[in-house]
Amino acid sequence: MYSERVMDHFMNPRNMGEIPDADGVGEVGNPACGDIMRITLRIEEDRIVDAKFKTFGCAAAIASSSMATELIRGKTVDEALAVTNRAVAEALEGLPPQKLHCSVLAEEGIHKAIDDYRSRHGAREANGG
Amino acid sequence: MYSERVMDHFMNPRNMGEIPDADGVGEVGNPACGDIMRITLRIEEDRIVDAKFKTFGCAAAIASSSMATELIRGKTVDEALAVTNRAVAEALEGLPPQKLHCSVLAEEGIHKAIDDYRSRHGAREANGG
Amino acid sequence: MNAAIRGRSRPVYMDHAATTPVRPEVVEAMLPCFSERYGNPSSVYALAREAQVTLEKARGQVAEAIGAATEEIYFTSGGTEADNWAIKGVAAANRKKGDHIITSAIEHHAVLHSCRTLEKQGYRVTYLPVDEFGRVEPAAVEEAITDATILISVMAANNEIGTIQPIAAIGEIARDHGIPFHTDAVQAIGAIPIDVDSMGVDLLALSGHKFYGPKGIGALYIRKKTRIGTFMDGGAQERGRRAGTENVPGAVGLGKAIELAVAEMPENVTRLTAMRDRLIREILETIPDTRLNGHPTERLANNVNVAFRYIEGESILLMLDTLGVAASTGSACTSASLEPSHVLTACGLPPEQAHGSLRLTLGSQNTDEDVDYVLSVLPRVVERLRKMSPLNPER
Amino acid sequence: MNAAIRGRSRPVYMDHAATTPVRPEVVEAMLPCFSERYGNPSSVYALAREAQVTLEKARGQVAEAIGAATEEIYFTSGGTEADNWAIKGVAAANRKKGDHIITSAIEHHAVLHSCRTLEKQGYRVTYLPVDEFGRVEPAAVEEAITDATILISVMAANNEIGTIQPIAAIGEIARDHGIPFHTDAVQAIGAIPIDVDSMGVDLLALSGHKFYGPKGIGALYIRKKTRIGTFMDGGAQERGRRAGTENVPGAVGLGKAIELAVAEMPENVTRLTAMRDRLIREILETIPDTRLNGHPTERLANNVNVAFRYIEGESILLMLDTLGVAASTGSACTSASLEPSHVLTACGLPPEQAHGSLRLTLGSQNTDEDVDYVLSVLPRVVERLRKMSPLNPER
Ligand SMILES: Cc1ncc(COP(=O)(O)O)c(C=O)c1O
Ligand SMILES: Cc1ncc(COP(=O)(O)O)c(C=O)c1O
Repeated sequence: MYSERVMDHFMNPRNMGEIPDADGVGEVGNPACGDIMRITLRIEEDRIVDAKFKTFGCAAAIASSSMATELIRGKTVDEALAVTNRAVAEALEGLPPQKLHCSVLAEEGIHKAIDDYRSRHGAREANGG
Repeated sequence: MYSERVMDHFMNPRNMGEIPDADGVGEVGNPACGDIMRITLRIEEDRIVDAKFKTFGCAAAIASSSMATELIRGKTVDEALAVTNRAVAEALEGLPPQKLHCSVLAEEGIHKAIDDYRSRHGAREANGG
Repeated sequence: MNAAIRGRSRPVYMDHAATTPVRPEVVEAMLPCFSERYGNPSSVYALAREAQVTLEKARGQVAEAIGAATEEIYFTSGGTEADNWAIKGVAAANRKKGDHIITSAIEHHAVLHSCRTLEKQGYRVTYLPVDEFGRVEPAAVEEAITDATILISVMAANNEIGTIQPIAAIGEIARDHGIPFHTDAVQAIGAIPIDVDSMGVDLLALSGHKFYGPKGIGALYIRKKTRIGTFMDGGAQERGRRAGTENVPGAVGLGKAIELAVAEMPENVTRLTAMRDRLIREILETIPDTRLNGHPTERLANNVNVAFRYIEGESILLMLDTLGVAASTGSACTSASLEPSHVLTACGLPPEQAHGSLRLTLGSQNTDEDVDYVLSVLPRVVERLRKMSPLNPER
Repeated sequence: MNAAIRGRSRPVYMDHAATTPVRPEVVEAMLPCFSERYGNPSSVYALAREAQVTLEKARGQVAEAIGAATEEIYFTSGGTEADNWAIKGVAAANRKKGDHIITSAIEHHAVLHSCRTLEKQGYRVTYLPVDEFGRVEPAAVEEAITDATILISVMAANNEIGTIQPIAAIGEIARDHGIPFHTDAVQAIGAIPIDVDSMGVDLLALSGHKFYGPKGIGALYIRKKTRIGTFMDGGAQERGRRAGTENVPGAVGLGKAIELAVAEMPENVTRLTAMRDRLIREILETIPDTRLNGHPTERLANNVNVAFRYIEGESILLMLDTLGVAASTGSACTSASLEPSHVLTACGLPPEQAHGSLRLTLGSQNTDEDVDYVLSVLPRVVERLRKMSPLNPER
């Protein structure tokens, strides 16, 4: 059912946890669907220096969160926004069709966290300007 | 499917054949249904001294004809008329439900042959009288 | 964590409600039917008559196990076909009498989806609610009956939560109203005593692979004089009611398996109940924020179903799997689906708890050591997943 | 007469169109699936994934044998279910488009009775006639098409008389008109080359026990994008299209059997054709008032079907049986019925000749000695029964 890579990221998740006082926070998903992801980002000079996740969901959801945070660490915010759900699924060596939505959720979580950062950051800039 | 008695009368039919110049002949059945019986009787002083059959049909039809002719041989015509399809089926140690009509056919064949004998006999009596 | 598995020689299979291994005695009984006694029972020669006798013997074994007459048993390809046939067949044959069916919200999909198909054809279906333990209230069945009701279908025992239904009480109501009563007894055979007469059942579905018989064979009991149409059209097999060359090896396996299952039921139930109760007790004691799904006492002897808050079922299963434990979350059939279990939802669980449930179903090969092992690894699995969960209040 | 049988060590089975013994290689392939690799493929743990892989391998073997893609194969409980599903499923899914179905008068009852059920629901069915050899005329198919036609169903080869139909020609017509085309290939697998693409087939039914595989398993091929409803409602097995716990051992047996059947087809056909032709030639030469039923050349390599005037089929069978020969008169399914074969009647035989037909279907274990033996006993059986017959002009 799952690739070895998915199983690896599920059993040994990278970046699991929550960044205190994060610069960007994104929570997506819905308990009714059985998936909730919470992405927290530390961003310095528009670069993602740390990314963590907490996920309620299936193995694919956990592995997608793990892989997505791996993929965006060290990237600029714009580069991170270019990481698609497809890139996440591919980096995981594929996901079963009925589990592709997990990679979509991971993409959404990152976008939401970056949006959060930008709205706060934009706000700060406006304040300082 | 069939009792041993049916198989015995099928494999070793009694009274198979046709009586030449029979006193009574009865043919019943229908090729569409897959059964035709022809019963021929030799009757002397209202007693069946010989009975033969020819049958196109399944094993149950052949066995029923064989048994029916056995049962009526030596009987008076009235006694023979009292031989029911049930008696034939019982003497055969039973027939499968979908084959009971074969014993009915045997009863009908005998009745028809006796009817034939009576109509001719009545006619002869009338002639002679 | 993976070290825990190394010392063990075999995995722990605790998903007997999904399927069971075929017993060796059953395989042995089936074997000669494949290559030696392979006749088609509907033919007329010796080889066929032999097959016919074999088939009828198996039919008698099934009948005996549920208190039916031999000629009331019809072989099917499994529980699903038996349910489809019972529901669609009774509906079609009674269309002129009425168009209303009563069932419960927690039936297996074989029943529920058959009902949905009938709804598309214009039938009306009442899906009775259940209480928090998953029980159907007999009085609710009676209230739902209308002049147009042509079938009542309530399962004998639920496959997910193991709740046993008050079948005899429902059967009495059905009989009083002259309405045919079907019960899906797929999970009940060999687990609780079944007697079609004392339970007032007119139709009953069962499936071989749930009691150590083969997959791909089941049966529908149809009480004499019950009006029911055909489902599988074709040849005149099964007294003209279920077409298709008879699966003789399957039927033989089913017959043997059900005979053994019923004979061994008392000792099995005692043994499994003890293991079940220990599992439930110790899980609830050692793992916080956990509840038992289903009925505390009116439940199948082999069924444990618990909801762990904050975590999701499939990830529990997969982690258990890496530790050698085979289990399930809800019914196996829906494991590919994203929706929370309709059974747990009907019992009132919020979706995230329904998603976080684990079913362990015990079987003949499970030992106290298996129970020990599950009890030793499960708390760690739950803890680990809870650490990852954004829903967990203890961050 | 019974002396003839004494010298023989084994009976002669010549009813392979009714059913075949399971090949030892097939039994061997199935065995581990019963008690060791017994997982439910729809579950998520290792044992289940293993079952899933096993199942998909079998699906691939079936697909390969008929030139289909793996995901176009759906396992069923046999040929009957595959036919029921194809016909009722396509009819239900296309009800809004039309209500007319075209089939032939000589289909198996699995097709014909499914059509009768649809007629009761308001569908209209054209039953195309056949010529004296049992062939459907492709032009007649085209003529029967109306704007309301939603399905054409013509069998690949007939089970009673062995006549092979011009499937590719009918497939082309169906494709030209954009109408789904189903073929019952239950008798054709392993007997004639089958390729769903070159034959223009959209749905195809097959059954394991006709080619040395197990009973109780079959498959329906469904071309991608074919509109078809479900037949068996329930769980999400078979990609949501056919519910019921998968019969893994059965599927494995089917896969292995079809692979072997197709691989060995060329040599089998050569061997069987020689035996068939000798049987036909010598029966017609040595027994007067006899005719061949079915097509002289467009016929299955294993099929002999002859009508003996003046005598009835069941009594031929029973007498042959006492001599150790297992044969059939028409299809096994109807052997309990009193009606003459609908196939022979459709070919124009008068009822008494239809009642007097014998089918011998050869198989892998038959030898030239078996043929010799049948040729030695059959004339005596016929003669004996003719002596008993009131229809026989030679009194
Ligand atoms: C309660 C219940 N009904 C019906 C079924 C369907 O049985 P099968 O999968 O053998 O067709 C199952 C099992 O899957 C079941 O647990
Ligand atoms: C042509 C044909 N179609 C369908 C069937 C039905 O197959 P099964 O009996 O395996 O369901 C048969 C055999 O019985 C057949 O010969």
